[in-house]
Amino acid sequence: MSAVEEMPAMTEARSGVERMTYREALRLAMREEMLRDERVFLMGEEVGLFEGAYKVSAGLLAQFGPDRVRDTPISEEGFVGAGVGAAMLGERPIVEIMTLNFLLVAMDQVVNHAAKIRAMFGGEVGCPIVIRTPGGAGNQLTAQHSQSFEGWFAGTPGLKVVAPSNPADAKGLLKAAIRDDDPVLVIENLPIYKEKGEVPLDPEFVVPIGRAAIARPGKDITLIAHSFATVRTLAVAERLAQRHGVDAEVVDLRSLRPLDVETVAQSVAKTNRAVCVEEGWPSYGVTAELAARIQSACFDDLDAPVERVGMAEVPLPYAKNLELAAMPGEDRIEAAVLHTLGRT
Amino acid sequence: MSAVEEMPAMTEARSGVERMTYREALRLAMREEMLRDERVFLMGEEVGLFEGAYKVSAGLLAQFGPDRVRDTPISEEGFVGAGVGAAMLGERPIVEIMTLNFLLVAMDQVVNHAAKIRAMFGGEVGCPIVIRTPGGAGNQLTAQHSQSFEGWFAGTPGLKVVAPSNPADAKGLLKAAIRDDDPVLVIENLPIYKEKGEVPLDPEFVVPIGRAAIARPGKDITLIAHSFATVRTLAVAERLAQRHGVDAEVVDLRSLRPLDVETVAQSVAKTNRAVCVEEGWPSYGVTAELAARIQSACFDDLDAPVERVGMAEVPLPYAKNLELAAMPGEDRIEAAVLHTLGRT
Amino acid sequence: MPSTRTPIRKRSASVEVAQGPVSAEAIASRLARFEQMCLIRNFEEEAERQYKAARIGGYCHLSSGQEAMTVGAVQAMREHDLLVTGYRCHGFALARGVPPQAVMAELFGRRDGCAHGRGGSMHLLDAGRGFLGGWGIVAGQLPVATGVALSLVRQGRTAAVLCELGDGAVNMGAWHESLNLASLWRLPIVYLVVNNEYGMGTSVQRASAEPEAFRRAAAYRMHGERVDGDDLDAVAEATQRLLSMARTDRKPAVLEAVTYRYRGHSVADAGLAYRTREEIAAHKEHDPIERVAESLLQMGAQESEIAHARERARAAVAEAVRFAEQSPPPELSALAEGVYCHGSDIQFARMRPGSPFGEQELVFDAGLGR
Amino acid sequence: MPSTRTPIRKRSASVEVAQGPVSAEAIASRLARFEQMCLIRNFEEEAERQYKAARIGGYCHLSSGQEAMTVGAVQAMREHDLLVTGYRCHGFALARGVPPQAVMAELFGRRDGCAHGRGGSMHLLDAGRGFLGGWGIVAGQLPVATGVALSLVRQGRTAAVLCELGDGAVNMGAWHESLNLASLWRLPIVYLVVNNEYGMGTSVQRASAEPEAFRRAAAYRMHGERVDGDDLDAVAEATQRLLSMARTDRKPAVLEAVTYRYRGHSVADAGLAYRTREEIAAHKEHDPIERVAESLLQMGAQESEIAHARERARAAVAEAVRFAEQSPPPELSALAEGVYCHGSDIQFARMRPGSPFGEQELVFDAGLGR
Ligand SMILES: Cc1ncc(C[n+]2csc(CCOP(=O)(O)OP(=O)(O)O)c2C)c(N)n1
Ligand SMILES: Cc1ncc(C[n+]2csc(CCOP(=O)(O)OP(=O)(O)O)c2C)c(N)n1
Ligand SMILES: [Mg+2]
Ligand SMILES: [Mg+2]
Repeated sequence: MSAVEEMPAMTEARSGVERMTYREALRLAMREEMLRDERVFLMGEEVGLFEGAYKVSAGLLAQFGPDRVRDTPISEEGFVGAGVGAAMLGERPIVEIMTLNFLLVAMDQVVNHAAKIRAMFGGEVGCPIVIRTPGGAGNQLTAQHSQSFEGWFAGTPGLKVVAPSNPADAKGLLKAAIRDDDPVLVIENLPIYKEKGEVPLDPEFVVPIGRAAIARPGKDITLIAHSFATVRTLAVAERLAQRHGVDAEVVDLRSLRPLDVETVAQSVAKTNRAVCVEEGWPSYGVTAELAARIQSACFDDLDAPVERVGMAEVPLPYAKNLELAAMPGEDRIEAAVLHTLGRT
Repeated sequence: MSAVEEMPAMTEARSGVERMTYREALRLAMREEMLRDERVFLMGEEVGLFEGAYKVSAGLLAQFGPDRVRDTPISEEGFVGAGVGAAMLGERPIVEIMTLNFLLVAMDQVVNHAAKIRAMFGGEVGCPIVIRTPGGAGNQLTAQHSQSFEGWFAGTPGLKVVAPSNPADAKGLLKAAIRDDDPVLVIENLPIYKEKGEVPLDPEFVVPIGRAAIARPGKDITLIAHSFATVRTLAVAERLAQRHGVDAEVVDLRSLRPLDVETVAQSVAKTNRAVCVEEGWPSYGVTAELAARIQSACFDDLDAPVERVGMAEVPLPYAKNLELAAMPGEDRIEAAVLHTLGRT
Repeated sequence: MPSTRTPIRKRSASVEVAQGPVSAEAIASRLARFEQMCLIRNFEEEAERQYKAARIGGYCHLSSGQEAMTVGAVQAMREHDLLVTGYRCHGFALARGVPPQAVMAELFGRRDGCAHGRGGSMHLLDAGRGFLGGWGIVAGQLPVATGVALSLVRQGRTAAVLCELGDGAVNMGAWHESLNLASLWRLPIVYLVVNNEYGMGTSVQRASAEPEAFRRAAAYRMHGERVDGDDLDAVAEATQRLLSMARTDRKPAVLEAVTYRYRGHSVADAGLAYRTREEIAAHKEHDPIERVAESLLQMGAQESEIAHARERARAAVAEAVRFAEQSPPPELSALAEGVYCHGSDIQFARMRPGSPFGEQELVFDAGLGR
Repeated sequence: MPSTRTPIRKRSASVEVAQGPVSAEAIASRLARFEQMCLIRNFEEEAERQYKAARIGGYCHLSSGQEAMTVGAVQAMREHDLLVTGYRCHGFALARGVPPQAVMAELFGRRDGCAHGRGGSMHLLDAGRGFLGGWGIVAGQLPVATGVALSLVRQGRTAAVLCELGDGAVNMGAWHESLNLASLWRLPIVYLVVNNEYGMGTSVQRASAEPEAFRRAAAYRMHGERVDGDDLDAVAEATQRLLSMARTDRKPAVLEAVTYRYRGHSVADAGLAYRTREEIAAHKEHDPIERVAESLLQMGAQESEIAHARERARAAVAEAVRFAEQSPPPELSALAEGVYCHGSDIQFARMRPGSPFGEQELVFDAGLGR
């Protein structure tokens, strides 16, 4: 593999951790997997020359060339489908969609094609595609650019869906997704791209799909979130400890399909209270599934109804004050926790 | 209006009820509204000359002509969007999508356009479009043609979503949808098209959007469903009464957005137990939202966890035996009810 | 190579045959094609009977009348070329060599079906024979096939993709995006537009602002041409030439084959609401199978050889039905098999019930949410 | 009318002016266009400053360099014609007569913005002036605009739609489906392809197998042509002619205007990763605004008149900023206002909290699910 020879540093066994951004961690995951496996290639709008609308793929075109870092026209349906076809033939395409909102024009290829292939053809052929795309809101991107549809995909049998909330998971889950033999949707997040954290350098480091993490252990209440909502929730947990003496446990789902119901239920069985948080609209969303699961699994353990916090159920408006009010900010999460604890 | 003059019978005030199929009730609703309001027109694949893939629009082309019953090429994204644009200019388009599965290629027009217009443009313009489409499974239509995505739309602010389970509601809700000033998705159902029921003939009969119905009163347990799941559930309720002496109350949601949480909660507060049923996959589906709402609204009333029954979480296989096993059949609903009642 | 205007159809009962003595091999090879065409026709007729006897369910789309196009195009494929089609795929599967038994068993929803009873009529597949499905969303197979062509390039294989679609599919956005990608990236793919004059009940004229679909190739600086789809040789020649261009020069192309479907859109459609009996009858007068039979006679084949070919085709279909009847239905306990790759049960272990690996409990012990 | 091959661009510093004495009205009218172009340029420059001062947020796409195309096309519209655009819409809104105050207030997210602070830079709208948005999904506005044209026909209005899109948008499926519908149904619409050579960082050549977008019209038997987008008169003439064909004969068309954007894709993009400073500088040498200024002088306008027009444009932008600053932000309590039509609160009454009409409680009293 010529790229390897050109970049000897990359092949040295690396270990330890390094502090880097979420975006850099994703890039590292792609670079490592592209070095490891020639079948892996990246395609999407502006991933090459422009180095990614959010610079996730910076440097990859220079390293791997235009066949493996492929700029596409603006035609999500076409190139997501092309990824599906390539995957059927044994390639390992990573398809970048500029933001989750644009996946709507390619829904049919994801839900009616990628997700169906293995089962519909009797297990005769698979579709190991990875679709990477940032969801989330903030920064006044307005109604058409601020959505979180991850629950739709997580409710689609045949797909796997992961949503890392920090740099280490970003690297580990993306690598697991690339190595997985099934279609995996990796939901990234715009506000987290710049966040920093320690990331293991071992090229064999992966985060298994289907396992939630206890992001913060605690005993008084369980807060369950994914992606940027985890970041918000962790901040709220600190606030709760400092201001209210509440010791909250935070479960970071990491995978939405499979959903790690066991870890959630074990936590709630211990704390007896739960608040679920998501960036998107709660009705028919991720927190709906969580609350439904928890009430079933922990019926006798719950001391209060499971609460849900999400985006106000409106197309996100532009004006900063409205946008802020609509988002599931720390104040709203905190209030929901205190309410669930009977503190209000 | 020339059509009126040609068909004087249609303008006579009609009253009473008539027994007809769900499909005929939908047709009657369209015919009445097209007579009432010149802005109403129908478009979609095969709605004219072919009289509808499922014959819902039979006779309408002959009555109203090709401008008001407009056959389209196979281009769902194009003609759903055309409906959106026409609605912005004050027309009342009814867009038929042959089955819900094909709406995936037009998701962007529904979710990112129709649903956003009023809010995104500050209330300056509306989008009174109706999108009619049958969902559901059965009859071995296989993985790409057997899906129920209604929860996705019901979770989208800006849309309204209704799903009638019987001929009277089919007429009344479709009429309400056509008269509504917002985009409304009317989810019909393949297996119900042929079902018969009494339908009010009064052209002013409408079923208000946002109101669930008590389809069968009862006191022992609440069963909540919509569309074809209601039909199944009503049959199970009879079975329960006969075989097990269980008096089940059946709530037919009718609207999914707005969701009539009050009616559901009042029923569960009375029966203390609930089973939610849907045709689609339960994870992240309609029953997730229901269970989440019920545990919150009826926390102190519940004597058992809310149960959910839906399609097995697989792309629906073709073979009849597998298909039947995967569907939320009466046996599975009955078993869930008995389990919730502690009878197993 | 510029697109050239060809007449919409040039049907004739008589077939031009190369002058001079015809070799025995040429006759044998043509007889084999003839037998394939008969096999497809018989298969479709049998499928309709079995459907009406409720042994086949779902949507069932027949291709009677389209046999010359089907066999001609597939005959032009090489071993390593790949085939992708829409839902009207029985004929393509058979032409590509998928055993009629495996196809019929699939239609019956049986374990020995080529998709093990999971796919049914619309979702046939035989990866080993280079047939990658059998897809049900109109034009949905186009981006997929385009991606298959992309991997051929990435893998350095000298092979091409033949992607079938209907005249109705050319109005979908997926057509546009796929053709643009194929041309921009110089992918080895031939889009075979089967123009059978209707998409369900809508004639080409009522659906396409440019009813000569092959002309749309020009919008991507791509070669396009039209061929009489009921002329076995013409289809074979054109497909062969365009596939070879695709394989060798990485030049994608559109080939429009004009043909006609005798039956309704699917078995459930009588097919008369939008066309007349006369129209159908007129087409049947120039039946593509009989055109080949006549040409065989002209080449010097014996009546008996032709009759035997017909007979073998009939026998193969009868045998397919016998085989399918005897194949068992899929095991109920395997409902969730093949939904995810091997090893995924570990990933889903903490989700059940309500995960595909909880389907056993879910379906048979009843009730999600326990 | 067949599509004719036009050179990719024909820029020149000197502008051909009709021979003979020029009327005062002609000069005045041209001065007004000039002022509009200056207004747009100044507005965009001010928007960039305000963005960097964090008074404008979100995505902000500027159209500096594209003023001749914008003003020329909109000037050709009649009062009852309708305009639909993508997200790069400040210039179109201004050219259509939306007051700069209302546009700037929208960018500031204020109550007096043309979308009352709900839409921002990408979603300007002024239905009263026939401007139906301001849309953010690439090519998503095409089907919508096509439907708007359909209603013009249904309502028997003699008017047409002008639908703007970018060179990158022509590769989306929505383009294909929209053009097919427009041609098939003979809708009064002109698709104005603003070819500014790039879609974000991707040049037309790297994105389109047919880089001359207007040629794609032929795939729908539709008229297409190309015009120098930096030539105010050429754009106005072509747009006027095509809109008139659309209005009177129901003939849709594609008009490709070749121009250049000076700034990056959005304010956040320096715009240099994919093109050189030299390329930009070369384009600036033939600035469309200065081309009009020169032509005005040639027509006999006074230097002072030109200077005054520039001055008025600057003043209008300054006034727009003052206005926007003073306009209050939307009321927080009105968060859910305008999401649904009047009367919907009754429909949603039994859903709250978690319905838009429960947003008051939800957001300010905190916590869904109580
Ligand atoms: C996106 C989508 N829309 C609608 C359908 C329903 N449908 C199935 S086949 C068909 C007609 C297709 O016609 P054509 O492409 O000409 O192929 P043919 O059936 O003639 O082989 C339609 C509308 C579908 N499967 N997918
Ligand atoms: C469906 C979709 N994909 C991607 C984007 C992100 N995006 C916004 S603008 C743009 C480039 C569009 O280029 P062009 O059509 O040439 O218009 P221009 O920006 O040059 O005016 C892209 C890729 C989007 N908004 N919608
Ligand atoms: Mg056809
Ligand atoms: Mg551009």
